[in-house]
Amino acid sequence: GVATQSSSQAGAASGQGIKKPRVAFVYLGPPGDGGWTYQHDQGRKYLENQLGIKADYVENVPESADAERVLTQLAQNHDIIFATSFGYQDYVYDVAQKFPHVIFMHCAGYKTAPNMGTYFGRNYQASYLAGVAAGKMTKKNLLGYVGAFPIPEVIYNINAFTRGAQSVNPKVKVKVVWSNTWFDPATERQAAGSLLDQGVDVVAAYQDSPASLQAAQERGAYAIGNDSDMGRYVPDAYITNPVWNWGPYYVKVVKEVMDGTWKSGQYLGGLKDGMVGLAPFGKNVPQDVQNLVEKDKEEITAGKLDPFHGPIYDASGELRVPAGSKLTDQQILSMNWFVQGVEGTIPK
Amino acid sequence: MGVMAQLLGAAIGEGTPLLLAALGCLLSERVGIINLGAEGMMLMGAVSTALVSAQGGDVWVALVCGAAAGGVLGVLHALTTVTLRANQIVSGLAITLFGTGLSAYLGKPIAGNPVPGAIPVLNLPLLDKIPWIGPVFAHLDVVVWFSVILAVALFLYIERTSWGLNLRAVGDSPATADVMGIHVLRHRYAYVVLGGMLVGLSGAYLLFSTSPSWVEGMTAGRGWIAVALVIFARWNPVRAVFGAYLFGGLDALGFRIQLMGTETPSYFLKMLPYVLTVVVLMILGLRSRRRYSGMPLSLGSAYVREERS
Amino acid sequence: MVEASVEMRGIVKRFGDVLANDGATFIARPGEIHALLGENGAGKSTLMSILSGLYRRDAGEIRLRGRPVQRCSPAVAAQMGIGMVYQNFRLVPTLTPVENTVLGDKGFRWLGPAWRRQKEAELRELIERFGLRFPLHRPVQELSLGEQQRVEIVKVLYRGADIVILDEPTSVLTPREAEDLFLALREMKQAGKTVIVTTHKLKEVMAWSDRITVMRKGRTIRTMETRETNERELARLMVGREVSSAGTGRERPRPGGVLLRVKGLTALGEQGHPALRGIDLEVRRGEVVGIAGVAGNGQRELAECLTGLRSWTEGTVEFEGEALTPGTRGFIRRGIAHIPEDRMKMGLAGRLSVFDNLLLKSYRRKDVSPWGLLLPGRRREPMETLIKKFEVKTPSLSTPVRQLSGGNQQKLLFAREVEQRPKLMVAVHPTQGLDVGAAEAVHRILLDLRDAGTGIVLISEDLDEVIQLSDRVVVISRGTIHGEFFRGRTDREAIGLLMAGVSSEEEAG
Amino acid sequence: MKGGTSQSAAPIPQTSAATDPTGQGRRRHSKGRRFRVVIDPAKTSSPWWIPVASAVAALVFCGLLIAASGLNPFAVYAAMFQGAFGTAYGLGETWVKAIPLLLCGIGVALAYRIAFWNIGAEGQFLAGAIGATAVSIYLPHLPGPAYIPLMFAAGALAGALWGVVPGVLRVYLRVNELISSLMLNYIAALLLDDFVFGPWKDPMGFNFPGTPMFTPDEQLMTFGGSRVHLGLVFALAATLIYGLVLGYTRWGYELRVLGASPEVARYGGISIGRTILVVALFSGALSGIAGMAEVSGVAHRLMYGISPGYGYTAIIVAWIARLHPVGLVVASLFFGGIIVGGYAVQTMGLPASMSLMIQGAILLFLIGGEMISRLRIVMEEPEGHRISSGDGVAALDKGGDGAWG
Ligand SMILES: Nc1ncnc2c1ncn2[C@@H]1O[C@H](COP(=O)(O)OP(=O)(O)OP(=O)(O)O)[C@@H](O)[C@H]1O
Ligand SMILES: Nc1ncnc2c1ncn2[C@@H]1O[C@H](COP(=O)(O)OP(=O)(O)OP(=O)(O)O)[C@@H](O)[C@H]1O
Ligand SMILES: [Mg+2]
Ligand SMILES: [Mg+2]
Repeated sequence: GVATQSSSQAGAASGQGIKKPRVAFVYLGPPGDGGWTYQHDQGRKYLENQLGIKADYVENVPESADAERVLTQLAQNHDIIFATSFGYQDYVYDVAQKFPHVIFMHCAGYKTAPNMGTYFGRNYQASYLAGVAAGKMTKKNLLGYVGAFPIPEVIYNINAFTRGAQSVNPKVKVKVVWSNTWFDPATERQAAGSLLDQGVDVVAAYQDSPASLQAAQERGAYAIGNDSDMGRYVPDAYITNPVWNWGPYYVKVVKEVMDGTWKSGQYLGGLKDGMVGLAPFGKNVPQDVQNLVEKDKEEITAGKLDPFHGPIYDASGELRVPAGSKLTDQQILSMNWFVQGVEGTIPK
Repeated sequence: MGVMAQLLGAAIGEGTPLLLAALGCLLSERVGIINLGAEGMMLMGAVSTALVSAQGGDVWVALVCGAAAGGVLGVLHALTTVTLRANQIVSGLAITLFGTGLSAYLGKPIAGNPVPGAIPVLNLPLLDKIPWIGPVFAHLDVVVWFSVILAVALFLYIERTSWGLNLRAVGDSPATADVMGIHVLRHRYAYVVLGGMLVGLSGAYLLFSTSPSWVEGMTAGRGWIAVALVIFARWNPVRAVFGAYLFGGLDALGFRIQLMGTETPSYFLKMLPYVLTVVVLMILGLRSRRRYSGMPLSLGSAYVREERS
Repeated sequence: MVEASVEMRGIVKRFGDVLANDGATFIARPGEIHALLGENGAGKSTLMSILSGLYRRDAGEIRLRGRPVQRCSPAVAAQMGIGMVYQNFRLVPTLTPVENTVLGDKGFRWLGPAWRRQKEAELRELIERFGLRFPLHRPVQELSLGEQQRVEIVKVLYRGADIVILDEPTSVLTPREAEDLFLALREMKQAGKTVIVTTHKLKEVMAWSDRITVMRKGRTIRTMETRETNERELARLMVGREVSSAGTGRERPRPGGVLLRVKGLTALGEQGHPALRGIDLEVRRGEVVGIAGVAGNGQRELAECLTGLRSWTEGTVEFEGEALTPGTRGFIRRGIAHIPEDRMKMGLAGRLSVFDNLLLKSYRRKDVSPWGLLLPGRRREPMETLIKKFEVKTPSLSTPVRQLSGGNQQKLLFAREVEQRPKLMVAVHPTQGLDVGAAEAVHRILLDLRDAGTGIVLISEDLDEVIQLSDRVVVISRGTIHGEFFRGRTDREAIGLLMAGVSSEEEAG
Repeated sequence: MKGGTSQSAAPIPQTSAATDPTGQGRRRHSKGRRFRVVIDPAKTSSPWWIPVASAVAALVFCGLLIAASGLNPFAVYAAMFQGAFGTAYGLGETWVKAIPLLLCGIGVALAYRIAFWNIGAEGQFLAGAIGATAVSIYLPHLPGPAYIPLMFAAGALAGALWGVVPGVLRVYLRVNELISSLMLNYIAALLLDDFVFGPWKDPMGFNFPGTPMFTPDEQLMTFGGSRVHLGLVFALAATLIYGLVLGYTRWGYELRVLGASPEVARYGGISIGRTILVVALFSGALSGIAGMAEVSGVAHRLMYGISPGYGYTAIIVAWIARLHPVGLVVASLFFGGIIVGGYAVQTMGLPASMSLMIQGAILLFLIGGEMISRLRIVMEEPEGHRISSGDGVAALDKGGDGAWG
């Protein structure tokens, strides 16, 4: 009954537009995680407000067989489905085959279909800027970075962060620890604590909880978060952090669907279109640092600066990117090495 | 601070919630009731604390409410296992499921909001002077001191006071306790609930000490580690202190090994507490058959007066 | 006339469907040793547990020193001066005697060295006064049963009981220990306490009590002065009719060749202590060998060794000329049957049906379970015949065994064991808890088995039973076998001496 | 003599009926009878409808919570039911969830039959999944049809290994299996993480913590366009075998005896240690097969978070089913339905946590109901009151009396 039911609907992917599309989001975590899912949920709310439509969501959907079912069930009575985690990719792809009239938007993936598009952002651009700020703020030239898992997404953000810091402070070093969890406040805090014990005076974290930032604040260090504006948790220590801003993009996609102009493709946002941004600076960040960051931001937006332009040496001193060239998107998305200045290990 | 001091500090930080939860489980196990509901109790403790804080509640009030929430689940556990004599394992699992679900449900409106307030740190003047480890002890928060003092106090209470004697009797031989005029059911209720409160407090403390906001599932399995810790400590509160810091220290050690640039055996380090617990049990098993392992003799079984065992 | 210190009237107590007390009346006075006499299951323990506040009576009236007591708990009873030593001791095994004694004391107290010294002094005083010796500092689980009992008594005295109840105190004691106990009891009586002792041993009752109340089937039959009665009358009152001896008139076949030969059997008991020390024993086909002795002298361990349940450290067990190794399976296969001491603990699984319980010894046989398949339908008919033959009263084959009465449970057990056509039968306390009718049936079954050529090891505390049934009686004491008495030449006196005398000799040494 | 002073002077609070000024003692009993609740030792199991009634009571309880959050509980339950059982697709999905629950459920039920408290089904499930995946990783060039049998064997074997450890520890070292099996759950989960984040990570997977996709040869066949896979046959076959073995074999009989009383089992010549080991082995193997079926039938790869706690839910399933084969099928479908339906009603605004809460509540109500059904109300006999009505001795009354004092 699945196929017939969907074919009886006005096909969203058929190019003829839908007045009131029914939208649904699939979340990996709870919207209250204060990080990744939280930002998507902000985007969903923005969408609801802007277009006056209702957007459903299903939370805590593991990247497993459950995802396929949730997607299938949503596809039966929705026109657009945003699947907001990389791990959903194969399930989205399969379900998209079965529901040709439903539009699927998959976050962070690379598989597409006529009714399935992908979207993601170059958040490393923002990480670069955060690195610039950190490089200026550190007194000991020692930064710490708590990474969730040694996967490219985290690695290229660490690298961009490092390059940003080095651009203003060549002596700076970045120490990395892996927490091996996306979300476990106590463990993240431990990880941050171990960095602080090593003497870092800025802690950045690519984690879903702000626990590492809090550890930094308590020890009198500066803190940089990720995903969503974490300044409210640590007003004193806060520098800034890369944030996702999905709302406008969601509005854009849904509008296209309403107009019947939506087309499958791979969208990669960035600072330029605002999908990626930098949260407002903390109160203790001096104006000159802010100005410096703003300047770099403009350059990146204008395409004059690329965080991964050559020459780039890796941590072992080998030249990875010669001067004058830069990494391709593909190379960035599969990055598994650290740039020079990062002290840490990537388990093989 | 030296490396050892740092490690010790980290171990204490990570170990304190474990210790509180383990002491809670220990109390209930010492009167014969296994508490596998610890994870649910911790989460309920944490969410209640977050809710009270969000309403503008004072830190202490919030902590007390967290403990109370754990206590309520303790009552539920006592009701099913003591009064209704249900299987203690199944009841514990049910409480964990229920507590996990309910905490997520109750916490939804405040999930991700910063929790105001922090637990005051005690800056103790003279301790600073102690070489090596002094700095660690000079700036610990109130709950850390409370948990250690509680552990010692519980040890003295259980081993050296008349009420503790009654507690031990209930755990080792409820039938005897009963004829000696000790109200078995009341004791079991009291200590299971008290234990639940400690577990709840541990969740509350975890919230304040490690996470700036409530998010569902934030205990990340620490309730279960506490269950293991009780066995590791062989039902002795003072040993639980060392066990808690050891378990906490292993976590901290993992990060330090990483930072030394060694290829991380992080998963194996994380396994260590569990492996160690099993090893301790094995060593206990290897020892002479008649030696007293410390396990309360009536653990896991209900008592009803007029029933023949 | 002294005013009664305890007055229980019309006491009714039900456990499920069992009417344990059925309007029992019991009156005791201060300054007397009052024996409560009755068969197993008569309801003595229940009645006393009601008095001590452990059980709640369903109906009836209790007065203490003339004052009515409505409902009661052990704590309140203790406050009112009632102390009871339970049949199954109530001691916390991990605590020392001192700690066990003070359990439940009111108030919060620090148990420091000063407290310990004081309590020890108090206990020592009691110990001296009543002559009840035991080590003060070792956990109770390391004490012998006799010592544990003395701890129990001191515990009661410590709490200031002036009504002291002892439930079957002598069943775990050697005659010598029992003697000491009664000296202590006499001491208490002289201190004006009411001492109540439950037992089913007529001799003790006659020797030590002042007055006797006889119970039968939950009712108290009569209370009388000890000097105005005799054993015969008591026996009659206890069992409800004249006691006859079954099988006495039967012709006895001559025993055949040696079936079982035990040499130098040495084994450890539950607590790791040597329980059997060099047992030598021979059983022939068609012979009943009775083993007499005071409980706790190795009977249980011997029975377990002879049925493969317990492994021995030294010695050999030869069956039909073949040396056996421990392990029940081999013993069962060779045709050794076992009536265990506690049928509901070991012999029968109360939760399982009559059918399943009947299968226990035969399910492994090829004809019962070909290729490992056990098809219940196939066994139904033979089982029903078996039940009929042994007159087991049960609603159906699928009734859980726990719902059968004690006598029927025992008959069921016998039915299963006899169905195996055993070559050797090890029967421990086979008539314990049975009424006279059922006991006679059991005796008949045993003698029938013997007539069919089965060798029988009969272990019983009931000397009369042993003498009546056995072709040969040996005495077990402290884990060794003493004496050998042939049928017709048994000498109660000598057996009694061996049961007691040897052990006291060893004690002295 | 200390402590001996109080007895004779012990006050026996006493008010006689004639002087009882309030007359309360009398009025309390004037109805002639009073009720008392006791646990009936003769009732050892409750009627079949108790689990059902308990589930209903739990649903009512959760319904109140749902109503408290502003939703119509009937609508929610209806949508839940519709999502789980109302469509062919939903029903299929419910079966997909029920397969691991059923297999693990039988595994633990088997262990619980002999009171071996294996709560390690989760770890055994994961071990099975790891074992099956190892075949795919380390034996890439086998002939196609060889894979499924090999993976099945490897999954079962790995699960059995994981399961037998607590058995060995229990039998030879008297280690409480409850604790050791629980610990092994965590060890298995961490081991799995280590594999999927480390050596087994799909090199082409953009570092997604999972192995490469299984080839079609390594995937269990599915039925009729649904996701219901061959694991269903494993599960139903296991249920059937479980039922038959328990009821109609020598070994099943031994389990029954051992479950009823270890003493009796020993007496009857049943080797307790060996039986525990064998049961632990099979118990683990069944959960291992569940793990194999899940990776090969549903996920088609080993990955982070492969089990949303099937092993723990299975304990509940086994308990609710009272270890009965048919009950196991029903209970696993029921819980599969709750999980599937739980997601289905989220779009109504119900949080995901509700499904956990319902599971917990059902279990709590169930264990409560189970025991309550064994209670019996006894009427105290009037003559007992004729006697006692005179003197309401308050102090004695509150002294506590048995379980209900
Ligand atoms: N707690 C109990 N639950 C159920 N039935 C019981 C309980 N206690 C005693 N009974 C039953 O009540 C009856 C009387 O038992 P009781 O123990 O009072 O007898 P007794 O005279 O002390 O026997 P014995 O000489 O064996 O000690 C028996 O049928 C027994 O099975
Ligand atoms: N534990 C029990 N659970 C359920 N019913 C029981 C239990 N014990 C006894 N009964 C019931 O009570 C009845 C009486 O049991 P009891 O053992 O007191 O019989 P009895 O009069 O001593 O008979 P016998 O002389 O055969 O021992 C039994 O027939 C049985 O139906
Ligand atoms: Mg008795
Ligand atoms: Mg009887």
